[in-house]
Amino acid sequence: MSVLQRDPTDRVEILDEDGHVREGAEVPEIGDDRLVEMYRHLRLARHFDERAVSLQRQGRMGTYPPLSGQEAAQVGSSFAMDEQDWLVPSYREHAAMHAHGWPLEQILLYWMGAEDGNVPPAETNTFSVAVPIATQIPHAAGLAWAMKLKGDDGAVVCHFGDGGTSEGDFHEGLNFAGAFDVPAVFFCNNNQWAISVPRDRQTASETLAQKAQAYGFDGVQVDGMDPLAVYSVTEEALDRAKTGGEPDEIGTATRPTMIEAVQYRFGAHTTADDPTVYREESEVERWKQKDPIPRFETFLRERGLLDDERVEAIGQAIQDEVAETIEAAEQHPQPEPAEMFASVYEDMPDRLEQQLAYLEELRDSHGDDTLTEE
Amino acid sequence: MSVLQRDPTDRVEILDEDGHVREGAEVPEIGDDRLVEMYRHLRLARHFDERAVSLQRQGRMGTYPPLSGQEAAQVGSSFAMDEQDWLVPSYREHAAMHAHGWPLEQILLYWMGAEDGNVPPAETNTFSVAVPIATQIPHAAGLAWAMKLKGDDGAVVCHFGDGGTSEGDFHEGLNFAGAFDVPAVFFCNNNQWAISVPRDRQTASETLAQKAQAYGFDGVQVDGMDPLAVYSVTEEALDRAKTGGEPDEIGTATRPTMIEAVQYRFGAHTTADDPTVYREESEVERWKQKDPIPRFETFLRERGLLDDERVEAIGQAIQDEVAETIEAAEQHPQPEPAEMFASVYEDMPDRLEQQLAYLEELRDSHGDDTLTEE
Amino acid sequence: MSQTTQTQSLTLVQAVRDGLYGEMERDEDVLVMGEDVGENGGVFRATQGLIEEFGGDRVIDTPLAESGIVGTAIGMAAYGLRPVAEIQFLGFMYPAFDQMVSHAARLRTRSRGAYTAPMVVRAPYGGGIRAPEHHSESTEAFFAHQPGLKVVIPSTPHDTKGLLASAIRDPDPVVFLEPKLIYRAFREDVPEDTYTVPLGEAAVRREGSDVSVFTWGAMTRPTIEAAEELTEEGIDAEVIDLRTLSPLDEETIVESFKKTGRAVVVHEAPKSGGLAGEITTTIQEEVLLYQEAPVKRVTGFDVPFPLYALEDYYLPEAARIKDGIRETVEF
Amino acid sequence: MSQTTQTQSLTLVQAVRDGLYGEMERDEDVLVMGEDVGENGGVFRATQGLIEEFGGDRVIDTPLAESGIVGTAIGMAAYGLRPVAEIQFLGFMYPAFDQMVSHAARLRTRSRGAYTAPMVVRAPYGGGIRAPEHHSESTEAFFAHQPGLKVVIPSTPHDTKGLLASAIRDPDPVVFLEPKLIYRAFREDVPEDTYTVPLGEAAVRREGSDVSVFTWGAMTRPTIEAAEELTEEGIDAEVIDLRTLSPLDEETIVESFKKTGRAVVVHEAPKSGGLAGEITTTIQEEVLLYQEAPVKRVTGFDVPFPLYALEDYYLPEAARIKDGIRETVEF
Ligand SMILES: Cc1ncc(C[n+]2csc(CCOP(=O)(O)OP(=O)(O)O)c2C)c(N)n1
Ligand SMILES: Cc1ncc(C[n+]2csc(CCOP(=O)(O)OP(=O)(O)O)c2C)c(N)n1
Ligand SMILES: [Mg+2]
Ligand SMILES: [Mg+2]
Repeated sequence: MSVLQRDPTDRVEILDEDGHVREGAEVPEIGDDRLVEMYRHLRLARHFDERAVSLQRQGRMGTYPPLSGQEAAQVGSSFAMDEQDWLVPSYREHAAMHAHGWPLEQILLYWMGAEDGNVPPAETNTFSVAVPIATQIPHAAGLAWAMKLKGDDGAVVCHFGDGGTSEGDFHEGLNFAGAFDVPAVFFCNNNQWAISVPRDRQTASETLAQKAQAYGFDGVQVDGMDPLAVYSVTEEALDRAKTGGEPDEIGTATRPTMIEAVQYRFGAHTTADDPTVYREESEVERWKQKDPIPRFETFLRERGLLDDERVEAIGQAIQDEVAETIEAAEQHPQPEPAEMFASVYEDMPDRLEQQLAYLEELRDSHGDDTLTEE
Repeated sequence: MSVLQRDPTDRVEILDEDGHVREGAEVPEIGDDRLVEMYRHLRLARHFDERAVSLQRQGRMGTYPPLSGQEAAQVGSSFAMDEQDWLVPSYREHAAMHAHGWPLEQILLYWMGAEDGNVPPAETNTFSVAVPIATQIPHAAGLAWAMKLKGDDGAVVCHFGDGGTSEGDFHEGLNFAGAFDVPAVFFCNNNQWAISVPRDRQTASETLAQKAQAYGFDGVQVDGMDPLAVYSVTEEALDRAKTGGEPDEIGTATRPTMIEAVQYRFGAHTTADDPTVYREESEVERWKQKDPIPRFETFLRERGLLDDERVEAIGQAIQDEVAETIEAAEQHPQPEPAEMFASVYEDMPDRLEQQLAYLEELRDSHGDDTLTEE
Repeated sequence: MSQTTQTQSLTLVQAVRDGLYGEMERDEDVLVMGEDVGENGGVFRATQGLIEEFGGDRVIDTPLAESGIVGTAIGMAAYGLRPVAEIQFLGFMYPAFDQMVSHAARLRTRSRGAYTAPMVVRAPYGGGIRAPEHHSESTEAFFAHQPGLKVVIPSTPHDTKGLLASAIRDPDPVVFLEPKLIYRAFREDVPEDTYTVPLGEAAVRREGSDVSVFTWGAMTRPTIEAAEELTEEGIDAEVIDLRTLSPLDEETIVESFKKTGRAVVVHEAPKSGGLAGEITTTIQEEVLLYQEAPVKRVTGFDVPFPLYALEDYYLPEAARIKDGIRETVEF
Repeated sequence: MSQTTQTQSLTLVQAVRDGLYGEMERDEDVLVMGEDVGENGGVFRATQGLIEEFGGDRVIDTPLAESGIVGTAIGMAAYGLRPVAEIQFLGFMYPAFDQMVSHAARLRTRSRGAYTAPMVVRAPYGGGIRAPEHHSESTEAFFAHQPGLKVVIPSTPHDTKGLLASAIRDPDPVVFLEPKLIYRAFREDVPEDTYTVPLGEAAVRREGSDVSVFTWGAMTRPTIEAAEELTEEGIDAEVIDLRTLSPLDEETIVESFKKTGRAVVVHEAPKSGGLAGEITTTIQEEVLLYQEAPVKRVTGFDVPFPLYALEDYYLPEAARIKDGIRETVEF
């Protein structure tokens, strides 16, 4: 049975809290190496996140939005994507971006305040970070629509949060997607909180998944802390995005889906946030029972794909990788002030040339230290 | 059984196309005089509309949005309102506004280009016309919320079109209404067209009513060309708005509803529009079978409340009323240029005083004819 | 600018249509989208017949949602299409304001050029046609203050086609505002082939030596009329149609002012915060020493655009412009 | 301005909170709404503790939807409440732009006063705190160009409380922008009782005779610093904090300029289309004959506000302001 054609309240789950496959659940077909690679990505994400938070605390990075607790949703969904599929992230999907090919170093650079972080290697098929909530959703609909119009293969996976569903751009983006039947998967990371606003104050609808019905396509809830369940629904949603609709004027049978991945943010909203002000530690503890990493580890150990030694080796490799990445990011040359001017337009207008010349004069006469002192 | 608790596709209908009460349908309890008064309002609206279109053609009025075909939705819903309820119109609800106490003369003045038309007699409890699509929906949610916060009785009925459901403000307004459980009825006039865009291209959802589910409250479809059915659902929705929810912190048991009144615009979108470019005359003819006026007339004749003589008398009275109204509107003094400046802020800033003085100087030196010549 | 001998006599709105047609024919990535642009051909007929020519995949009636229109257009543009989005009236652009300023304008900068938004957002603007509320806005200043956007306003059929072609071919997002008051006011010979009129270059509509009058769009005609009439009084005004409001053609502005030492700026938008301020300030920054009189602003008032019974009092017209020019010359 | 002897030493953001507290106590129709203003007390703690004092009906955590926030606030205000809506950062005001300019600003005019929108929309604005993209905007010019809105920016704790009280009591909609760079930069004695500082009046922060420097918000401090330092060079600059950007206090601007004949305008916003243009133009309209040098704009650049690694190069600071003043005095 399709995992998508069910009531939005009937959540798709594969692993139970202990990491055992639930009765009757169908484990998606994923090769052993890929399974272990997924695990590595989950661990990498967790470790990267911890290190990033600590960099921020040490003043080596600006405000940073942590993802711990949300690794399964991100890695599971990106693993279900093909290379030609496009990822449209919000700002917390470091693991989803990385799993789809975006270098970790770029992610650090971005949060270290340099636009260089948004210049991915070619063919990454990942859009840059979107900070204004839900604004990326119409972009995703437009990208998917363009793929369809150009007859390209592939689909778009667009991430946003539970809070994001309240914005007008969520509504307009999904409605366009439904009306033009574009190959898109709208992936809602319902991590229970929009900063301090809990999910049930965000909207009175019982699930977020059911909001898809307003746009004429299916919405499905999934255990967002179960990488296999996430993989499974995303894979099917992508398949439907590419082939599941009625053939229309343009000839392709595309069909969007919305996925509500139910999960939890273990940490603060960002490093500027103090969650103890608005939520109980006991709630966090309860959700930690669902931590994707031990659950998935148990599953892989039971499958004979992991043992203590492999786990240890992966942990070590990840530490090295992240340490090297941080070093590389920190050694990345500081952006030149001229960069501010160079990419406003393809051709720099006269007025910008004059302003750039003026800034260079200021730098000459006062020195960078004076200009940048607090 | 509640008319609201049903599947959004299960349309509430009372009169059949010929004006006979459908089998099993429950006619709402409305006194005989009120029923005839409803009929008078339907006829008045139709006649007013025809005259307004003709005024525009004669250059005596600017662009005007006709309502013919939509009288039942407007009159039926306003008749279900209590005096203390607030009406929040869009721009086509002349009949709804008038039935809730807004003078026809004001409506003419507005479309004749004078803000005076937006100055209603006190206690009309009707907001002024909103031209930007769907922007009035958050206002309505805010008004209803304020009524609840202030502990006032009453609820809000907010009108908008099928096209309006695509705007972000529809989504944000209804979501606020659901989240704060405000006493509001969202009344969608689905007249099948948003200018040239047909309902089924506007959104892929099967009904518009079902969009309410995204906000945690009920949506119901009604035959919008049947004044009794409209009255019935609006009455019940208003009742629920005022008393139907769970008591909450504020203590009042309020609950919103969305109504999709299925209807048809017989005429052009506005007097600037030519519908023959985008729709078939046969479609119009099909919908004219549902014209609310003959249907309701049949119903009233069968009830013994109307006969040829009464119908004739009502027609005559309406003609006189509209003629007098037009005369009054046309004799209303032209707005003074100073009015532009007087109501920008409560206290006129210096710069505006200077600008007003400058304009008065211009008028003195050049004369109004020069300043206003095309 | 390419040359051609074949011309046709077009109104400004026909030139919009002709410009769209030419670019759609030239480049199959160009598409038109918006409310009622298909079957209906646009509420002003600016896209009339395009759907028959190019089909529903390239002339797309969208749902009624401006942020959705601009937001999806950004996605399309980033993917390599060249969307030309129509917003039905400038007064209905604001729901899309966030997409315009936060994304269309910033995509290139944010990604150091990895992603771009080569797109045009067209909208009719301005007053004078007895339209309902919100249909007469002239708020080009909102967009001109946003780095990353270009803002273009034509005033003749010939320019319209050529500027629109430039806007569509431009690698960056362009807000293209069309003076609907003069959509059908007059005709001009317009080459049948495609051609471009460069962005960022003002046009001298009338040479003169006493005073420079800067304007654009629908105000160009009453300004020229005022200038012509003032010759009788021995005043020789230069009229410059800026055409691109961002980036401004400072060189032309400054050169003209150096010659005349006096200036008037005419626009429909409210005075405070309008672009007359920017132009005036640019003049005094660059060439204060040439200045012989205050730069005069002849503009709309600082009031919301009124319903139509009063709009003629709101809008600058030739008499007011003449007063402004006279005052400046006589200062 | 009412007098009181009891004062407390507050930061600017504490003064916001104190101002809200005082007005909520004074008038039970005043309520606070926005994202995270309740339990969390606002992301900058500007509403800290208010929910405990006044309850969830008057300190309302809303869904994440700015147009919904401003749009419902308009409905509430029209009904007789006095909503103070918080937009988390000015860069997130744009989704509500349509509600601001099409409705909050126009309700009174449209209805000739039958309906009004007495409301305040607060937002932290400006750069310099190493914040993510879109968190450093300074686009007061967008709002100042819209008739019907007032725009207020305080620069001291004392003014903050008093201006906020005036804004809340004002019968018309006020955009109240708070310089978050200096939210906690210093303290000032602030009366415990409520009091008002009138809207529309600039404050002379430093008297001087050689040149008038106009600024507001977070730029006030480096401007005063620059002025102080220049005394060593024998330059005596007057520093005027405009406080209200719409309507401008023309009288104070003009009087100061008459005295000095020279002016500099300092703001964070991009130069083109920024309010320095409006101020400069007002000066030359009113008092050109006093003018001895071009008015100098020391502003942000015409680029989208950069990510934080470059923000210090974007923002004007004392050295740049001093250059500008010197150049103007030496012209
Ligand atoms: C338009 C807009 N409004 C406000 C903000 C400030 N803000 C940043 S994140 C956030 C909460 C987002 O919650 P959610 O969508 O659930 O995503 P999450 O952060 O939980 O991943 C808010 C209000 C913003 N970035 N954009
Ligand atoms: C924000 C906005 N965008 C566009 C328009 C132009 N416009 C006026 S009416 C209309 C169609 C509205 O359709 P619908 O909501 O179905 O209402 P109807 O006119 O059919 O009553 C459009 C696009 C507008 N008034 N406001
Ligand atoms: Mg969340
Ligand atoms: Mg309609």
